[in-house]
Amino acid sequence: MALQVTIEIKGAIVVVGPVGDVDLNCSREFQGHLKKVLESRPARVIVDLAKVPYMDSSGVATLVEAMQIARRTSTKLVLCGMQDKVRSIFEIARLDRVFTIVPDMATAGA
Amino acid sequence: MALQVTIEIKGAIVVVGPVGDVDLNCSREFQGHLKKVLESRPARVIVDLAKVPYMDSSGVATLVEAMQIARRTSTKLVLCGMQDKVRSIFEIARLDRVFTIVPDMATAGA
Amino acid sequence: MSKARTELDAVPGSAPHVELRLLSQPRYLCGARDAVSSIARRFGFDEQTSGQLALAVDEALCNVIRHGYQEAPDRPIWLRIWPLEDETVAGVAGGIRIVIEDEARQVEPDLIKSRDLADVRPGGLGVHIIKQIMSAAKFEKRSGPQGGMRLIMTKVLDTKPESAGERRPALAKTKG
Amino acid sequence: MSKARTELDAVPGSAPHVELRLLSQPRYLCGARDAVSSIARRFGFDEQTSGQLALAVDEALCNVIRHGYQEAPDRPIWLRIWPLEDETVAGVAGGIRIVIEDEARQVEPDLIKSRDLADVRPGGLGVHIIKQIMSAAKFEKRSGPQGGMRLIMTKVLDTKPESAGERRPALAKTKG
Ligand SMILES: Nc1ncnc2c1ncn2[C@@H]1O[C@H](COP(=O)(O)OP(=O)(O)O)[C@@H](O)[C@H]1O
Ligand SMILES: Nc1ncnc2c1ncn2[C@@H]1O[C@H](COP(=O)(O)OP(=O)(O)O)[C@@H](O)[C@H]1O
Repeated sequence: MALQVTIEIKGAIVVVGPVGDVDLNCSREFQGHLKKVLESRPARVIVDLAKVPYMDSSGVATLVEAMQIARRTSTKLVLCGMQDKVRSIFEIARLDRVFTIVPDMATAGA
Repeated sequence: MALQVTIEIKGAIVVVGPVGDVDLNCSREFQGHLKKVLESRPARVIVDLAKVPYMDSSGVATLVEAMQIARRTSTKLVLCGMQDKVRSIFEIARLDRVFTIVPDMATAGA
Repeated sequence: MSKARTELDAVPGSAPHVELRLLSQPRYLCGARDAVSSIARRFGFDEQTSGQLALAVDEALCNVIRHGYQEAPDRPIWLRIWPLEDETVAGVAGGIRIVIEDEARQVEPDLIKSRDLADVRPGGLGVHIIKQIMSAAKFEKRSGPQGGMRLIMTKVLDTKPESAGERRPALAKTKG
Repeated sequence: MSKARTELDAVPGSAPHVELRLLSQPRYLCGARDAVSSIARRFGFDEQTSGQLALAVDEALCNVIRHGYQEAPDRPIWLRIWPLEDETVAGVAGGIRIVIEDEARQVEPDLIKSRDLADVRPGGLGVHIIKQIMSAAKFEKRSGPQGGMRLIMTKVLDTKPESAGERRPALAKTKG
């Protein structure tokens, strides 16, 4: 099934906002969106997770890959609006300090 | 499992507030609470359903029984704060006009 | 075992996509409800309809627990789910088929019906709710040595929205 | 078939309270997750832990789909659930036991492990997540002609809250 993703371009900043559970059912689709956004080499990509109630490790893998691409192209990747349930998987995977995670869009520099 | 129910006595008005799904698993327990409240013959019983995300016909049956007892004892029974999912079962059962259903506690006369 | 079917109240010949077997205990109703509503969402139903499908399944399971098994807590209930896409149902684009079975004592399908809605009293609503929510719902006796009842429920995916009270005329004839 | 068991990673002798059989399709993950988390709530787990149990089950099912069945969409996966109350596990008041089985090709249980967490790269987290969340988790080969793997997971109900990082020392020895 299609994952709903909003993509908002604000100059050199792109905000990517998936809506719904990001699991194996749609992580490949999510990956496609992220890669396409990163290809345009924006200064900053903000992934707004406020509307993601659930994520499994396939979703996390997609974000790790995005981070690696972003590093190579000097794009700043920021995650924001993470719900507690989603934060929990980042903590278990000890990725909460590898990513730049901020509470909301304002702090993310949007 | 125990159903959480808050009971608040404001003079002749009693507010009964179940918390969680009201289904066959706990409708008998809910019935016990309602009967005990009605026994004291308050002028008005307000059942606050704001924290009930789901109800099945066993929960509805409990409320129908409470309404019948209330009529006999001249207690006014009012349902308030009903979520859309719960309202749907009252509509399907054509009970939405049998009960006094109001949007919130203020309208319920609390 | 033919793949093409035109009846909305038949059991598909293919294996169910999801099968849930649960003991006849009210504490497991929520697990069945939540599984059904999230699978219905994935089959393309909107949030409201998915919630109603969970309610119909809850009512059917409650009836098996109360009337079929007289509240014995250790009897099996099966719930099987198919997407409608697997079959060719005349004029239907998609939807969900849910079949519930038990090993309880058998009753005449014609006797399984709700009270008159105008006669307001506690209870007597479950079967009415099931029939209102579903596009088709049919009770039947299982054949075989274990006995038991079967309820075949189908909900078709509406391509155009319709008002809550209206029924699709094409489906009226398949309702039990 | 003895009722008393002291191992956290054994399959109970009694019939499961809930059994879910699903086809190996990612769209059914949500149904399994939602069933598990609402049953866990009814078994007395708090909301957060119930969500984590759903995550552990999701990760295990994803691995069966990806590694076991190489994404073939028509293979069976079984998920069986027991409350711990049915058995006597030494020093445990309650909890949930979840067993997942498949008919996929068998691999050595010792080879089923996640990457080193310090070596950050996409993937390689599922087994780590399962072991972190569960009190005990053990992979084994199924015996019998169909082959396949089995994952036995147990989570005990904590009576006193503990900090997220801490593990109960009594359980450490049963972890795989
Ligand atoms: N699974 C079932 N097995 C046997 N009888 C049933 C079953 N479901 C329903 N019935 C019969 O149909 C009647 C109507 O059911 P329902 O509309 O759910 O109302 P209620 O269960 O409150 O009586 C029941 O009283 C019962 O006699
Ligand atoms: N159900 C399974 N069947 C076969 N191999 C498995 C299974 N689950 C895990 N594995 C093996 O364990 C490894 C680690 O799994 P995991 O930690 O989930 O990371 P990933 O799946 O991203 O590789 C997998 O790469 C795979 O080799």
